Formats: sequence, C-alpha cells, structure tokens
Amino acid sequence: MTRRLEEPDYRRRLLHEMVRIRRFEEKCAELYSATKIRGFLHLYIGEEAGAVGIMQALQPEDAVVATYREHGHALARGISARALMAEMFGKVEGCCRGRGGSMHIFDAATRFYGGNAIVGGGLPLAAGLALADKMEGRDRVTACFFGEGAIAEGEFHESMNLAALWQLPVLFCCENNLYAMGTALRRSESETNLAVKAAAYDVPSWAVDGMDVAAVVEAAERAATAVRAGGGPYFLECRTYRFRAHSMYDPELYRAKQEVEEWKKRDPIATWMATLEAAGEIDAATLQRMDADVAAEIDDAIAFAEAGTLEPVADLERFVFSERGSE
Amino acid sequence: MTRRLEEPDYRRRLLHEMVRIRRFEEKCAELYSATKIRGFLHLYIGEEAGAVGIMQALQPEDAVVATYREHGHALARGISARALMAEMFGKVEGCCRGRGGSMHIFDAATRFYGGNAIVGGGLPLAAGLALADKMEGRDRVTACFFGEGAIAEGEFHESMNLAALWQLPVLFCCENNLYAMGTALRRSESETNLAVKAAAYDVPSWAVDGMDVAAVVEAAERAATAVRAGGGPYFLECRTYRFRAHSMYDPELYRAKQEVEEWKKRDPIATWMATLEAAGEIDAATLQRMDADVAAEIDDAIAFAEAGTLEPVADLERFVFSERGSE
Amino acid sequence: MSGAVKTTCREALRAAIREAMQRDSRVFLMGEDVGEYGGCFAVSKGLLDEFGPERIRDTPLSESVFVGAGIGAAMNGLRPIVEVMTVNFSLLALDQILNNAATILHMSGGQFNVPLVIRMATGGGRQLAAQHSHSLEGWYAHIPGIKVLTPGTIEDFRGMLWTALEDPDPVLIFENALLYNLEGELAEDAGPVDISKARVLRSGTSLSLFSYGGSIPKTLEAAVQLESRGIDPEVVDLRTLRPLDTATIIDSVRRTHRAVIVDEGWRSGSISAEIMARIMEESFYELDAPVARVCTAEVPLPYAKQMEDAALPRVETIIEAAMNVVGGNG
Amino acid sequence: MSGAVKTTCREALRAAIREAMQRDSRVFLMGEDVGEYGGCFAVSKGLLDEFGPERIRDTPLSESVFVGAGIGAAMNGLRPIVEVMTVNFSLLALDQILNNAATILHMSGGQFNVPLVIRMATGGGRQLAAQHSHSLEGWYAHIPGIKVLTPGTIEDFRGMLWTALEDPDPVLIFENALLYNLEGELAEDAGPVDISKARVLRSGTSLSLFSYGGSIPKTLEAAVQLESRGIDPEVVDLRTLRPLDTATIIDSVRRTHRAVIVDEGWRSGSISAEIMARIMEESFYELDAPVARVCTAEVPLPYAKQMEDAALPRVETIIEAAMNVVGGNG
Ligand SMILES: Cc1ncc(C[n+]2csc(CCOP(=O)(O)OP(=O)(O)O)c2C)c(N)n1
Ligand SMILES: Cc1ncc(C[n+]2csc(CCOP(=O)(O)OP(=O)(O)O)c2C)c(N)n1
Ligand SMILES: [Mg+2]
Ligand SMILES: [Mg+2]
Repeated sequence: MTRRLEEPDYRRRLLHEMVRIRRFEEKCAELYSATKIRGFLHLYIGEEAGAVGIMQALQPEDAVVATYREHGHALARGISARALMAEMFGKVEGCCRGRGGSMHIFDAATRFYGGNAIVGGGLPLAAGLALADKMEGRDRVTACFFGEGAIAEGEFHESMNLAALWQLPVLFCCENNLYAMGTALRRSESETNLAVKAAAYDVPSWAVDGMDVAAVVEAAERAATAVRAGGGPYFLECRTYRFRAHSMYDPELYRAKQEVEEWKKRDPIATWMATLEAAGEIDAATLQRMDADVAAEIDDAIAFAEAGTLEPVADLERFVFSERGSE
Repeated sequence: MTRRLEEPDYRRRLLHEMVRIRRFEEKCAELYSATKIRGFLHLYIGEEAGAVGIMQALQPEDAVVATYREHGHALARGISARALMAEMFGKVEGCCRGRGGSMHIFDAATRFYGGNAIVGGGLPLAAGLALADKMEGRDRVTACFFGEGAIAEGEFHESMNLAALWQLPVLFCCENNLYAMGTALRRSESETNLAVKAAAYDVPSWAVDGMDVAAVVEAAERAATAVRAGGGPYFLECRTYRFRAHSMYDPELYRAKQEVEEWKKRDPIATWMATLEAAGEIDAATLQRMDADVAAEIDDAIAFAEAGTLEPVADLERFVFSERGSE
Repeated sequence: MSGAVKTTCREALRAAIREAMQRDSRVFLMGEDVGEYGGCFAVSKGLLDEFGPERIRDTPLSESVFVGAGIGAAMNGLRPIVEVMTVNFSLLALDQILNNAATILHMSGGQFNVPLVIRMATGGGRQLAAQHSHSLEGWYAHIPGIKVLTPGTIEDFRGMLWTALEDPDPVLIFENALLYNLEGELAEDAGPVDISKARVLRSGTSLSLFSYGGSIPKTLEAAVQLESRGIDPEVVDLRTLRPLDTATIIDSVRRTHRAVIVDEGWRSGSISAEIMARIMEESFYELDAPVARVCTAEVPLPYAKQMEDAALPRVETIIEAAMNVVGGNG
Repeated sequence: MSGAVKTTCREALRAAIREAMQRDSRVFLMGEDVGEYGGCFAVSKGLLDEFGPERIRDTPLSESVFVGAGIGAAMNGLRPIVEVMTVNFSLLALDQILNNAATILHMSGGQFNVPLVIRMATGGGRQLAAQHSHSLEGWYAHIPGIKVLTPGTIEDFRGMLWTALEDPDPVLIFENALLYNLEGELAEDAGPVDISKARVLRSGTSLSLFSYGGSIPKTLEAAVQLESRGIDPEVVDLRTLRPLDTATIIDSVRRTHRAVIVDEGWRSGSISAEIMARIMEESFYELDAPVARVCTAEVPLPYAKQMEDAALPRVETIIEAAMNVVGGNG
C-alpha cells in the first residue's frame, strides 16, 4: 500500500482529485443560486479527503453505495463531471436522465449504486451487493458511505450485524463530520466512540484523520485488503468536518463560526498542498496548470449540461417497470 | 436487598410464584389441545425465575412491557389468574375483553402495557413510558422484557441509544433463552456476548443465571435501584432456556432433545425447591399445601373463564376510538 | 370577532405549538432537529429558547423509537407532539404507528388510549425526487384507529393542532410543505377548529371539486378559471381524510350531481378511489356523470421540473377533468 | 396434458421453490426460520437438507436489512426469494420496499432493475389478534414500481413464483395463510402462469363477484349458494392487484352490469375502492346498480372468534351483498 503513496505523480493526483471536487461543488453552489440546480443540494466541501482516499482502495469491479452528499464520491469513483453536472441540471444527458438530481447519482458503468436520500437506507443494499459477491465467489468489495448520524438508525445496526454474521465483504465507511443536520454527535449517541459500535458486532474498526488524504488512503487500503481477503466487513471512521451548511437552506444556528474556522485550518486540500510543497513535489506552475485543467473540466461540464436536453414528458412512465425488449 | 431473600416466608413465596406460573401454563397447554384456547400460545415453562425474580424489584407504580410470551410476567405482576385465563378463553371477563388473547395481555391496574407480538415492538414504548416518568419527575422504573432474538431488530438499538442518551429509567430485561423460534443466538448475532451490546450505548449491564431465582432477585434489585436513583437505563440479561416448543406449532427440529434434557436438570423450580428443602425451609406438607392452593387457584380461574361471556359482536367497533363520555 | 392579521401557515402553526405548550404543561415537541436547528422547515424556530430542551426535544435519527416513545409517553400522561421531519421517513416508524398507536386501545379492550399527535411534512413539487416527494396521507387513511388531518388553509394550520391535542386518540397531521409559506388573513383570536367536518370553501352548482391539503390552492385557482368559462364549481376541502366526512361529500354531490376529486397521492388505491366508492355506494342514482379524479401519476417522482410537473395535479388538469365531467353525458 | 395429482397449496409452493432452485443457481431463499426451523408455515420444510444453508438462508430478526439485502443481491446478479414471515412484520421493511425496491429503476433512469421476489403470508381468520392478522396486499398495491400477486388457487401457488422470478422487477407475493392447507388437483406438469390477467373462475350473467387470495374459496362457496337461489354469478379471481387487469374487470361488468367485490382488507382505501373507481371511470353507463363491496370491518382484528368472524368477509355477507345488488333498482 505504501508503493503508490511515495510516488509524487500519485500524490499530485490525489491533490488534483480533491481540488476537482472542491471546484465542482463551489460551482454547484453558484449554479444553485442561479437556479440552474434545484431541489436539495448537500455539499461535501471540507470532506474531500474521505471520498478521494477511500476510492483509491477500490478496483473497477468493486461497488459503491453512497448518500445524498455524494458528488465527491461520484467524481472520485470516475463518473464524469459532465454526466454529473447534467444530472443536476435535470437534463437527459445526466447519469440518471435528470430524474435523480443531486441526491440520486447512479452509474452502472462504475458500479455506483446511488445516491440514497434516506439516512441509513443504503446500508442494507450494501450488505446485499456484498452477499451476491460472496455467494458467487467474486473477490469484490462493496464500499458503503454514510454519515455518523446514520448510526442512530436501526438499519445501521441490522446491517452491521448481518454483514458480520455472514462475513460479507462490506467496507463500512462512516464519515463522521460531527453533525447530522443540526444535531451534534453527542446529542445523538450516548456513546460517541464509534469503535465501540463496531465492537458490538465483532467488526474490526479503524478511525482515521479524515482531513489527511494520505492517512485515509493507507487506512482504506488496509481495510479493503482485509475485506477482500475474506475477513468479513470492516468499519472505517473518517473524522472530518463539513465547512458549509448542511444544505442550501441551513441557517447554521447550531454551531459556532469559531468552530468552523478552527476546522478550516485543517482543510484537507490546503494541508496536502502544503505537504507536497514542503516536499518539493509541486510548484506554482504545476498548481496553476492543475487549476486550469480543473476549471476547464468544470466549464466543459457546465457547457455540456447547459446544452443538454430535457427528457420528454411522454417518457414519464418509462422505467416504472423494465422495458422487456432491452433486457 | 438481602433483607427479604433471607426470610423463609419470602423464599417460599418465590417458589409459590414460580409453581403457580408453571401449573397455569401446563393447564394452558391442555386447554389448547382441548381447543378452549386458540390463536398462538407461547409457553414460558423453564423461564419462570426471570419474571418472578425481576418483578420483585418493582413497585406498584412501576410499569411493565412484555412480549407475546408473557403469561409468567402477567401473573408475577399481579394480574389475576382469572382475568388472564378468561382472556385466553376469549371472554369479555378477560383483562382485554377477550380481544387480545395470549399474546396481548394489558392491564391498567398493574401498569402492564402489553403483551406485544411484534418482536422488538415494545422497546420504543418502554422508552416513552420512562420518558414521561422522567419529565414528570416521578421515581418510577419501566421494566421492558424481550428475547435475545429482538437484539437483531433495529428497534432494540434505537431504544437502547435513546434511553441511554436521555438517561431514561428503563430496566431492559433480556431473556436470553438461546433461541428465537428455531434460530440459535450464534446464528443470529455476530457477537453473542450481549454485554458488549449494552456497552455500545454505555449502558451498565449484568448477566445473571436466569435459572436461579435468588440470583435474579438480587440482580434485579441492584439494577432497579440504579435505575430508580436516576442512573439511566440498565441492561439485565437473564440466561435461561425454554423447555417447551416455541409455540404450539413448533416441531423443534432445530435443537437436540439431549440439549433440552440437560437444561431441564437446571429447572428453576426444582432447583429452588431443593435449596429450600436443604435449608429445612420447606417440607412435604407445605409443598402439598402449596400445590393444592395453586391447583385451586387455577381450577377457579378455569371455571371463571368457562362461565364467562362472549363479547357481543355489536361491540366490534367500540374502542377503535375512545368513548368520549368515559374520558 | 377581533381583527385579522396577515400571517403564513408556518407562523400560524408555530403559534399553535407555542400556545399549546403554554396552555398545557404536558405538551412537548420532539423530533429530528426541532430544537437547535430550528426545525427543518423553520416551524419550531425560536421555541427552544422559549421552552428549553426538555420540551423542545431534539432526537437522534431514529424514527421508529421516537415515534414509539411518543406512544409510550402519551400512554403515561403526557401529550407529545412528535414531528417526523417528512412523510418519507415515517415509513421507518410505520410498525409503531400501525401495530401500536392505532391498535392498543382496541386490543386492550379500551384500557389504554394513546393521546399522541404526529406531525409530518408531505408532498412533492420541490424537485426533491423519488425518495423525498411522497404524498402518503391518503394511504395512511386506510388504518383504523388513527385520525388523519390535512390542513389546506391557514385557519386549519392554526387550529387543527389544538383539536388534535384534545383528542384522546392518535392523530396524524400531514402538512404539505408547499403551504408553509402560504400567506393569508387569520383572525386574531383564531383557535381550535372542528376536525369532524369537511368544509365547503366555495358554493357552486355545476360540479363538486373535492380536495385537501396542498391541492387546495390549485383547486381554488381552477375554480376561478372555471367560473370564467361559465361553470360554477363547488369546492369542498375534505380536511380530515380519516374518518372521512361522507355526509358533506354526499350532500354536495346531491346538489351538483357531478364531481372531480383532486388528490396528490398516486392514483391507484388513492383516497380519491375511496371517495368515488362512497359516492357510488351512497348517491349512485344522483350522479349525472361518472366522478373523475386528478391524481399524481403512478411513478416515483422525478427530479427534473418538467417531469415532476407532468406527474403532479395541476390547475390545467383539474380544469380539463372538470370540463369533461360537466360536458359529459348527463 | 399429463395427469393430475392431489396436493395442497403448501406442497405446490414448496415444489415451485424447489424447482426454481434447481433450474437457476442464482435463486436462493432467505428469511427468518426458513431453514433449520423448516419455515414457520412449513413451506420450506426439507429444503435446507436439499440445498444447504447458503441457499436456504436463515436470517436474524432484522426485516429491514434482509429485505434490503435482497434488493442489493438482486441488483448484483442473484435472484433472491425473500420470505418475510408475515405481512405484519413487513412494515419494518417498508422503507426498503418503497424507497428502494420500487424506486431505483425509475430514479436511476433505467440503469438498475431489481429482480427480487418477496413472499409473505397474509390474512386473518386464525384468532391471532390485532398485530398478526393484517391483510395489507391491497394497500401495497398503491405503490408504483412493484407487482403485487395474490394466489388464490393451487395453480397459482404453483405457478406464480416461476413467473415472478422471471420478472425483471420486484414482485411481492401475498400468500393467505389459510390457503396453505387447501387441497386440490394440480396437473403434473403444472408450470408458470400468466400474471398479467385476472381469471374468470366461473362464468355467469347475474352479477360479477371480484375477489382474490384468501377470499376466493368463500366467494366460490357463495356463488354455489347464490346459484341455488336462482342467481348466476360470475366469479373473477383478480390474481394480481398491481397492475390490476382492468380490462377483464370491465369486460365482466359489461356483461353482468352488476358487481360485488370481496376483499379481506379494511374497507376504507381498500383495493375494492380502487376497483369501484375504475368501474365508475370506464363503465359507469353499463351499471344497473351501484357496485358493492364486502371488506373487513375497520377495526384491529380481535382474538375472540365471534368477534373476528364478525369482522371478516363471510359467505353469508357475500351472499347478502350479492342479493342486494341483484335485487336493487336496475
Ligand atoms: C430516515 C431519514 N431521516 C431524516 C432525514 C433528513 N436528513 C437528511 S440528511 C440528515 C442528517 C444526516 O446526518 P449524517 O448521517 O451525519 O450525514 P451528513 O449529512 O452529516 O453527511 C437528516 C436528518 C432523512 N433524509 N432520512
Ligand atoms: C418483527 C417480527 N418478526 C418476526 C416475528 C415472528 N416471531 C415471533 S416470536 C419469534 C422469535 C423471537 O425470539 P426471542 O426474541 O428470542 O424471544 P423468545 O420467543 O425466545 O422468547 C419470531 C421470529 C415477530 N413476531 N415479529
Ligand atoms: Mg454527519
Ligand atoms: Mg429467545
């Protein structure tokens, strides 16, 4: 696992991935204000090291289950910025024909099984995806992302138990950003040490600094290796923080500005950039090129989305059931 | 708590309580075969020390929530054998007018909140009963009984967390009889040490030999005292075994006769009787009198139930909503 | 009657909660983010400061247990208002609602009633896509033992909660999220409302338009436009979907002989179907034309606006249905 | 056609499961006590020995996760048969059914289908009281994106599972528990059945009796008794509650001009209401009398036999409703 983390190219790629997500979402926020994007929009800004780091440990044949805060996961998993942006514009060129929007990103090609807007709702799916892999003898991992808020839902508990009992290859990735909407972890769980939750199912766990992309990569590779080797599920806690509001409607009454500012000092992008700079692995020109590349990709995605078409309303009832011809 | 346990009278009363439950249920089995009792019938035979022991720690103003296997709890809590038997006969003189049957015993006078036939379904209620007590500043305990099978349900998890988070006075009484219908604990939980489940919510726990009524009394008093003192919930595991089938329909394919026989050697009634005998606290005459008393009580209950009346079908829609006059 | 003030459904509802909490110390509000966040629709904003965290009680993300705890607390002397953020999440608590709240009074032979109020936001129309746009109030109305209220006017946002809290049995209030911002005039002394009756919002003779909740503004708008086409519709706000006020429905049909039902639920098995069945049962021979319904298309609601619009009842589709019914063979 | 054998619905269903597992290695059965216990209704008895614990998979008491796991496994190449012991417990898994199984194909723009079969026992009549006697199949039929099958004959107990497993989308099969012991003749080569059509079990001219599942035997018995009173009822087994075969229903009504629906669900918001609505919409002018329905009383089902009997549809109440409809103003 150390192999790649020592290669400057790879290290720069991690930075690039995080920057790409950050810029993409900053644009999303603007486009929301411009009413190009509608519905709910949950930004991942501040948490990028989690999705980027964990995806490093996955193979193309692995599966991903995510939440409504999944732009970062979608991009890091390889869904194109075009397909993602077009989806948020509600265009038929979007990955779900514009039907899912920000909260429901699905992509068969990258085995991205949503985008689930019910807190905890994706966890049972992940157990089932992994069950099929196990029964079919496939060496695949299903990575399942969820927030620490989901731990209060019964479905978390049922899923952890089933996965452990049946030794299913699920990598449970808890993104602990300390808040579920306005509810701080300590006001939602009587025991805030999440490792103890995993212990209740005899599931190995590891808590990692979710603001440090290299640490996440290492932890994820260790965890995914264990899962892939048939060791059953693994519980990975990414300790992170969201810099923005929960959604575009959140007045953020529940936390102090000061607290947010403190966390921003640990911005995963700035920190990683500093690391690379200190190591002499990146310079101003490279950074500029990276910014330009990212900007170009996002501009292209927006242009693509703008130019996209709307699904005809005559198609409304398509895919309530499968189209038999296309099976 | 030792006070009473040293008094021979009290010790004999414990025996009497257990015998009463045992004989009552043996009759129920007969009456089921005679088609006097219908629906589902789940016997508690072998587990009597649990209900009898735990009820010792409760005061009249405390509350009880139980499952579909609750005859023992109902009797030990003070619901009359008459009201209980009439209920199982489906008579209007039953504690629920014959509407609930074996699985749904309710009794306002003893604060017995059911008889819940959904596994795990009573746990949230218990949290709510305790919440009201806490908010109103009442020093009451809510004892909530459930089987070890319920631990796999999300509701167990949600209830433990809420009770612990809000420090609610719930005494969680897990009757671990090792099977949920035909599913052995080890095939239902990845971690079979239930204390670890409690630890996941930072709830104090204690496992007690559920075949030893004195041990249960002590454990329950310790736990109830802690709960009543405002220490929040407590998790008490009673390690026990059911000697009979899950219900009247169970062919018991899932466990060896030998295993049942082994456990029967630890019959809570026989064991306790032997203890009292060895201590010279009980003799044949007393035992005979006890048996006679119990038999008389049960015969009386059956006669009462037989003589009872059927609710008129015209009353079918009564109590879908409250009768306003009676509020 | 005292003067009227301009307000919104959200403010009216908040006033209703505040007043209930002031009036009765047994009342408290519990749910996800009702406190520090201020309520996900800002309904309870400010109440935490006023009443403190014991009575404005933030819960973990555990729908089943906090609804069940509401049941237990109600059975033990309190008067909880449980807020399930939206109907979409209430599915996680359905066992508690159906198998406990709705059932315990009857099954216990009348011993234990459950004076619980459950509030939840409902409805589509905000591009929230398939998992966040359900309108299940008509579906809930299938369950005996609960009452189902669907405020569609500012008076009812103000008054239904009071009445619900006085009810000895479980009451579910479905608040269409699009109505929170609806403005209107409200009497200064507005208080509890009768929840046993549907209300004729507009008398008419050509046909009856039955509707409730989020479809009320659309139906009233359709009525205005129908009038300009020479049609005189009656608009009836059903208000309570369970128990349905069949008498008012039948009475209206007896006068107009034609009817259209407007309902944001999916069409098959909708509350509209039930109303059609009751009209069939009780006033079949009064009908001059088959009753029609305008419901939501039977699809998970899509995100894209044109698709969502196409799926939901609209003023035009209501007008079209009404024109068909009026122009039909009579 | 080969010979016929005498069997029961339980045996027929077990044969269907066995055969499906032999035919397709992707098929497996999972649920509470399907294995070592032998199935709570003995449906899967013996299958554990035949197929082993990987494919006859006992689950913990965790309805939400094992239904959700069925969805995930179906999306990842398998063909799970998930057994939810009874409909009463399925409420705990409703979020997974409605928000995932029914929704993912549409919401993903057609990318991911969910070829999942969920079986559950349903119905009352066994004195199991309020929490164990639900008949919610009609209620489930409200949900777009799923199919709802209700076998009421031995052929359908044998054949529907096969067809369901070939369906690319989620199919729920509701098995009325009183039918497991129903005996009948079954063709030795009985195989898959068409699930898209209702079936006329008995042709008649006086009125149409529409029914399904556990009410089929009662309805057939009522038909026999009605015949002896000089009435010639048609009996239609609806078979699939979603999507409803409206064409067969309307066709029957066009011939008989009168109808009664027999349905074990609670009356308000029942599938009966939906059928009445469709008849109203599509053949109002063909009706000689209002359609009537015989449903379950709107109460949590009580334990006492006389009370439960009073609540459920019975042969007599079906006859009574039919006599009213036939004798009515035409
Ligand atoms: C079952 C359910 N309940 C409530 C909500 C509303 N809701 C959406 S996001 C959210 C907070 C979730 O917090 P967490 O799991 O920590 O994830 P985060 O948003 O912090 O990434 C809530 C309460 C929901 N979507 N689903
Ligand atoms: C939610 C739910 N699922 C399934 C059932 C069927 N069922 C009834 S009792 C039981 C076993 C419960 O085992 P446990 O909790 O250990 O209690 P015990 O019967 O051993 O006392 C099951 C599966 C049910 N009643 N409720
Ligand atoms: Mg969070
Ligand atoms: Mg057990």
